Amino acid sequence: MSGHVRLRDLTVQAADGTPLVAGLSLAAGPGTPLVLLGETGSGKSLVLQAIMGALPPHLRRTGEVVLDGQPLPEGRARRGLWGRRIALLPQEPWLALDPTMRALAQVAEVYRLVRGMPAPRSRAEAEQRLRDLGIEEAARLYPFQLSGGMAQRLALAVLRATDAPLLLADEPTKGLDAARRDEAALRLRDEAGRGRTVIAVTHDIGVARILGGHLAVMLEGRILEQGPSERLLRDPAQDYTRRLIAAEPSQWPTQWRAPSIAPPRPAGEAVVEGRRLGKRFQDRAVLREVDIAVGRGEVVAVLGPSGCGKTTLGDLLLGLLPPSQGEVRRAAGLAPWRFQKLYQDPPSAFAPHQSMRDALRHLGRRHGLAPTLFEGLRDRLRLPPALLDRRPAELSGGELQRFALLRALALDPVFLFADEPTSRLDPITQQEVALLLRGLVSERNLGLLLVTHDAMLAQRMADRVFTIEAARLLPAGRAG
Amino acid sequence: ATGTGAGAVDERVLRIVAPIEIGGLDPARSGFIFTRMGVVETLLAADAEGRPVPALAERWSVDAAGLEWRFTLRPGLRFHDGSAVTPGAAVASLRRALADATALARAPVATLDVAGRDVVIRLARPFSILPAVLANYGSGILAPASYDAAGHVQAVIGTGPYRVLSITAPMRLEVERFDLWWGPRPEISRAIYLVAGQGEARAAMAESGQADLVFGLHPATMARLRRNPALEVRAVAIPRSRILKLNLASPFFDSLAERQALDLAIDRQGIATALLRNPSLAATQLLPPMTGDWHLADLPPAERDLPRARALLASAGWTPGPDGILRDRQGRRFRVVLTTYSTWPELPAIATALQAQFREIGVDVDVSIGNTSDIPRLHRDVTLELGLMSRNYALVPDPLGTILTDFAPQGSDWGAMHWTDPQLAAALARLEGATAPEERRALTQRASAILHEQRPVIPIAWSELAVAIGRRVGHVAIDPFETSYRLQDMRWREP
Amino acid sequence: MSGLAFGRRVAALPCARLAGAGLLLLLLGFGLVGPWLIEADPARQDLMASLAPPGARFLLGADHLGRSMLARLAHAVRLSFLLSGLTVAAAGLLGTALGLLAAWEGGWLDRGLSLLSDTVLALPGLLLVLLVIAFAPGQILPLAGGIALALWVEFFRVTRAQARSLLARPHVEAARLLGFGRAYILGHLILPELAPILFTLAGFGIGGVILTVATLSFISIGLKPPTAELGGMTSEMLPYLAEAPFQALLPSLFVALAVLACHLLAGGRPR
Amino acid sequence: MSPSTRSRPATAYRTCAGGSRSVGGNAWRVLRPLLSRLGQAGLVALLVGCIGFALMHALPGDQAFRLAAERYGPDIVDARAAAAMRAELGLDRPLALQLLEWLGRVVRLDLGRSLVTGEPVIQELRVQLGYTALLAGMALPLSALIGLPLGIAAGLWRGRWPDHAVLSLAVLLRAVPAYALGLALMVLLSVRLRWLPPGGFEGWAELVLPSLTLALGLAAVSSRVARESVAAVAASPVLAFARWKGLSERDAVRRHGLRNAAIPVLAVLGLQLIGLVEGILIVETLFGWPGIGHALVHAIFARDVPLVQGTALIMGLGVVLLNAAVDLACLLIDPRRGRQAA
Ligand SMILES: Nc1ncnc2c1ncn2[C@@H]1O[C@H](COP(=O)(O)OP(=O)(O)OP(=O)(O)O)[C@@H](O)[C@H]1O
Ligand SMILES: Nc1ncnc2c1ncn2[C@@H]1O[C@H](COP(=O)(O)OP(=O)(O)OP(=O)(O)O)[C@@H](O)[C@H]1O
Ligand SMILES: [Mg+2]
Ligand SMILES: [Mg+2]
Repeated sequence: MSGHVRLRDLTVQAADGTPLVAGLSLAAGPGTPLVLLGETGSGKSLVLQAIMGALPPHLRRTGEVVLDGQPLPEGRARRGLWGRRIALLPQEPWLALDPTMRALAQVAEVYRLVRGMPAPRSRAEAEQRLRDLGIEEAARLYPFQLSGGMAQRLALAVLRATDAPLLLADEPTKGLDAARRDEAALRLRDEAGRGRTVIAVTHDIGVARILGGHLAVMLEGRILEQGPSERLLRDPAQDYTRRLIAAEPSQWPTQWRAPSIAPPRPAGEAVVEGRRLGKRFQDRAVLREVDIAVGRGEVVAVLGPSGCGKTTLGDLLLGLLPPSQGEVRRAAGLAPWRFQKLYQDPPSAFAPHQSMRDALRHLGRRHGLAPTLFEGLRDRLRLPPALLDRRPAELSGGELQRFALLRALALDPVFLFADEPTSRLDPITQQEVALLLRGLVSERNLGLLLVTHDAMLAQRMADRVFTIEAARLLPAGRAG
Repeated sequence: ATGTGAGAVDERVLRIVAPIEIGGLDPARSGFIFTRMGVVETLLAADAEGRPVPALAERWSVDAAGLEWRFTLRPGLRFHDGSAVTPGAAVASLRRALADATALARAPVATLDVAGRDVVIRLARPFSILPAVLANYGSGILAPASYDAAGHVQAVIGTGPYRVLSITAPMRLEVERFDLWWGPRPEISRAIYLVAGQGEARAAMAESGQADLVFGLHPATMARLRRNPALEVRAVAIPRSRILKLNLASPFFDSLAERQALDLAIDRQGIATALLRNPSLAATQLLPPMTGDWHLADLPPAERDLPRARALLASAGWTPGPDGILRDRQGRRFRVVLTTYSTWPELPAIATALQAQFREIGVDVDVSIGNTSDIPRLHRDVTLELGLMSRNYALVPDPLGTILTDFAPQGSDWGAMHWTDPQLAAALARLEGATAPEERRALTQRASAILHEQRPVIPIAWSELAVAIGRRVGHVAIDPFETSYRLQDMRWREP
Repeated sequence: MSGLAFGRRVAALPCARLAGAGLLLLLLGFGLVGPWLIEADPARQDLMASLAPPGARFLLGADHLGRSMLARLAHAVRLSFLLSGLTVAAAGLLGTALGLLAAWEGGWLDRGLSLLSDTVLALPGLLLVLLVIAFAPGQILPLAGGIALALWVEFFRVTRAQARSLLARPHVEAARLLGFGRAYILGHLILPELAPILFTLAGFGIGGVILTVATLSFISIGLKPPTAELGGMTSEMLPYLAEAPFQALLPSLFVALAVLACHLLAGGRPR
Repeated sequence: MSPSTRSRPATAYRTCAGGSRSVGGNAWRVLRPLLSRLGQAGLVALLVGCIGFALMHALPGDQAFRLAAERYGPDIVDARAAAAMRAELGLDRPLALQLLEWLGRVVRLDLGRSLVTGEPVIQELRVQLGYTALLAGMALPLSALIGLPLGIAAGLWRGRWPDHAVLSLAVLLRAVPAYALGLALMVLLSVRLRWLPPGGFEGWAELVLPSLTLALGLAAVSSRVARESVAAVAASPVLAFARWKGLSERDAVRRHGLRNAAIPVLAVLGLQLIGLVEGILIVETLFGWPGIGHALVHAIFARDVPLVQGTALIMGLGVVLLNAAVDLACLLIDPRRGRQAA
């Protein structure tokens, strides 16, 4: 029951035979977390799902998964292990949490029904788990009332409630601000310290660093290299790994442009401007007296903890939400579709039944765009043509995010509201996308409103940085 | 023999199932249920042959001119609420009947009076069937307490052997024995009248033993029920006929030849056998044998004769067109609408059969199935062409009551349309006043013969009342005039 | 009804859909070609052969009036499919269109249409059917119209509720931002999502309409004789269930096959 | 991950850490739609009453004749009886006047008297609606008891034999008209087995057959709806996560599957309950049950306008309140609803 796991020659193929994961061999044991790092779409999530035995039905798996010296049983028999010997934190927790059940109950039931504790004790334990992760106030909330980060932590709490010796975690820190991220990573390391086997997927080198243990770098369905984390991060053998580490925002060349102590107004002409904007939801003011303007050819970043109103601000500027007070002005003479948005949750921004090819074809037809335009952008975003015939559910989070960007850029926007555009991307892609965005800002004289958790990213990319605090928009410098 | 010892309460409840719903409390409306169940009585009743017999009135007399009728009430009569039955109360009920659409309202009543224990009815002209009219449920006698201030019937307080325990209109009526009734004490102490509109459901109720008496069995289920050892099935001939009403003013039916042709085209045997399951119901004339003098004894059975029918039509100027449908000299197609209704479930089926049979002589019939009231309405609007209907000739237990209205000279909703026959009118007028049996018999036969020869309506089939009787109950007598179920005469059988 | 977001079915075996399509084609073929192939006149009676069992003369037996069940069924299948197809199509188109309109426009239009649908729901459906039928008693178009008048509400309510939650989804918002118009959004984004549930409703509807006609014939509001129609035949033959169960159950069997076919067809959706 | 569940509304995770809703807000969340529903109910009821009036008068055929036929029976009805009806009931008065009169009375909670029986409409409705409510009240739970477990089983074992069996059963039940089904039950349970009385309404035993007939018809549909939604939920990430937690299949379905699956089922069942009226008519006629469905048909045929209007009015109220009840139930099951409505 110690949770030694070994993968031998694991292969996952799509229905058409395309290998998605190819001949993967890995091992992990108690005490040392195994971290999977790698390009988006390289098959990390699939590896975790394969270990769990929870691949989508139309994918084919070959190879062996051995747990504690015994090959894992196939199909239904694996059910018995779930929650007892293996537990998985899914990549999209807000889809996995039961929308009709309060947070506490979702954790407590693990104690009660899986571990057989009496009800009061289960509740007490569950409360403790929530407290561990700093979301005790969410106990009575439903998942839809949680912000992305809170949902992430709640799912993590469920994972920790199981006493499975093997924990699989898919991007456990996505959507968390720096302090929370470090804390969550530490908790996960503690679990390993308690003798559990932890396998975690992450895009965040910082998290990999905190987790320590063993590191495997993946590219295009294969393991590129693996070894002790510390060594590999310090002294990578492969060029790709080196680039990956170098692409961390903190490692980016200091500046493309010097971030000023943000002046309230852009230097040039404002493409979108909000004056004394206020927004209330029911009885709660989310934003108050916000003055913001985004000029052509500049990047304005908005920082702030989860749930403070960043997305709301962007939506107000785009006219997707009506302001409660104040007004929004746009530069005159521009088609409405030249104001675009990149969604925080890319899977939700695509019609679930449409293949990417159809989505793009329809867009091209609507605006009379040449196919070559799309091809150019696709190359630039490194999206292979094979992905075109997939539907949103069959693409990795990062791939979808890049398709969203492609779609927005094709319309030659003058204003782009990018809501956490890089949180699902591996550092290299993240950097590429950031560079691309930055490049477009100057090349097409685009105004970019960037919303992010990552202060470092904001510092590196933006001309002016703001934070939202107590419903007001403050220049980042002064916010401290 | 009673089922239980003296003093013990008999728990057995007799259940009667029938298709007809309880429309309300007013005797003019749903009175037939209350008289059948022995709740409401009339001054006179009818015996199995339809002859008047004493009921609330123990005797009656008429003056020589046939104008003043006296009815003497039995002594010591009580209403169900315990109050005494007075001639005044009886007259009050009759007055209400007179004001409503009842059979009595059609009698030439001049005045209604009380004289001692007698109810005195004066007529405007002699009307020999007054006793029969008084036996009709519409002339039932209710206690004054039955009516509320506005004159609505609020409770059915009658005089019969049974009184109402509960009514859930339109589906159920429960009665219990009334101990102050004037007749011998009935054995059945409680009974329930239950409505089941669907024939198969009624059959199931008989088969399951839930019902002791089931009225109105569908012909198709009778054979099955007959094989059931737990049931006795009786089919009683009743004075009811399925007939075709014709608009004699329309160019299609104005000549006798046309009517005879239609008559000859009908396969009555087939209809009676296939749909009614009793070949003897094929009608040779309007009124069935059980109506006594109204039935013409030695008529040959009606045979289908298509060649003759075609010949008759040809003689009336109808020649087949290219589509096989007849046309007259103006080129008008022989296409008529046959209106019928589904209150009697066999009517639409018979209409469909007629449609096919008339098609064979080149008559195109469009069947329209509507509401019962469509035939009188279309009659009034003069737009009716053909009507298939089921006519009860003994609502008043003497067919004359119905014949008088149906074949009155100006025509009638349920009888002739645009047809008058002076001879028939004369015969009927004399019948109204006649009292001597020999004279009545001759006139009756004469009237029937005229109706048969002239065919103002075409008879299709007679009717029978099919009843399933359960094992538990004996001494069941089925009244062909359906005035009463005679609950008071029934007995429980020893198990 | 955002929960109905779950309502889209998982893929069923494609062979089930094939079977459904095949069955439907067979039935349609019987209805379309049958009347040509079978020479017997469905209205021709032989009272002496009433309820004749299946045999050489009547392949599927005869009904109570001695008419060929085979000939009647062939005509009935055609008519019933026409009737229910027409009705469901009319009700489905109207209900879906109004549902989309209400969901898109919101506000007063939505409230008005919802009020209307509630009103129609509350009105005894029979009243509507009777009213429309009154224009031409016993004919097929008014009957279809009358039933459709009561049936569209179902489509309306489901469409409206579903479309409302779909329209609130970010991918629709994204499509608007991308400059797509109402026609595109409704046609390409909303309708495909709605299609499975609409097809399921229609599947039930096809059978439901036939049953409604049967019910109407039960209370004598149906197509005029001698029209052969499955619903009417079902109730017409009911009294003979014990005597001639085969003939009495045949029309129901055809309704069952039709409903089954629709279900198999609508039940599975390719991934 | 099924495509259906991947994208939830953007608002799905938009609450600030401290954004919990107060208890008072919860009560309001439930109350407000209820109150507005109540207002709507009144409006719909009135509207339905008026439309009922208009429709009844738009129908062809002579009202007096129809009434007379119903009141006096087929053997008596004739032009004289019709003329008497016309005079007695004042059917010749202008329609607008008749409608206004009705409206005036409705305000005083008086629905008038039936033109056929002369009884107050309210009283007739009380009896008949009561019996129908009894029938429906028995049939619905019964149908849930039959249809939902079957549907759930079919959804969980989709594509395998329970699924096929339930589909066949549902199709069979949906293909047979209610009256044939009722007769079959009658023959089987009353005539052959003698377990139950086939008709009447003396006690609970009589309620079983008609409500079972209704329930089977309803169960056919509800089992399908339940099957679809259970199948969808069974394939959703929510249930997958519940399994990954280690919950047994039973617990996973019980705690996470059913509630999520119940939402569409409820919505459809609410609709179905309204459509029940048609089935009720047949069943009442077949089993001799003195309910409103049967009475309504008679009233329509007889052109008994006050009774039809009264019934329509009460049914209008019923429909809206029922919708509200379904909404409320959804609200209780589905916490997202309250927020969307607000
Ligand atoms: N259901 C599916 N059907 C077909 N292809 C799929 C399916 N799911 C994933 N893929 C493909 O498999 C590849 C690996 O996907 P996976 O989700 O494992 O990537 P990942 O490494 O987790 O990426 P990310 O970091 O962006 O989440 C991707 O190219 C993706 O498009
Ligand atoms: N449609 C809505 N109805 C009610 N409240 C809302 C709605 N949308 C947003 N809110 C509230 O507004 C606040 C700000 O939400 P917003 O989505 O703008 O946060 P955010 O800063 O983008 O957070 P995150 O980093 O988690 O994306 C949240 O606390 C949420 O409760
Ligand atoms: Mg992934
Ligand atoms: Mg946000």
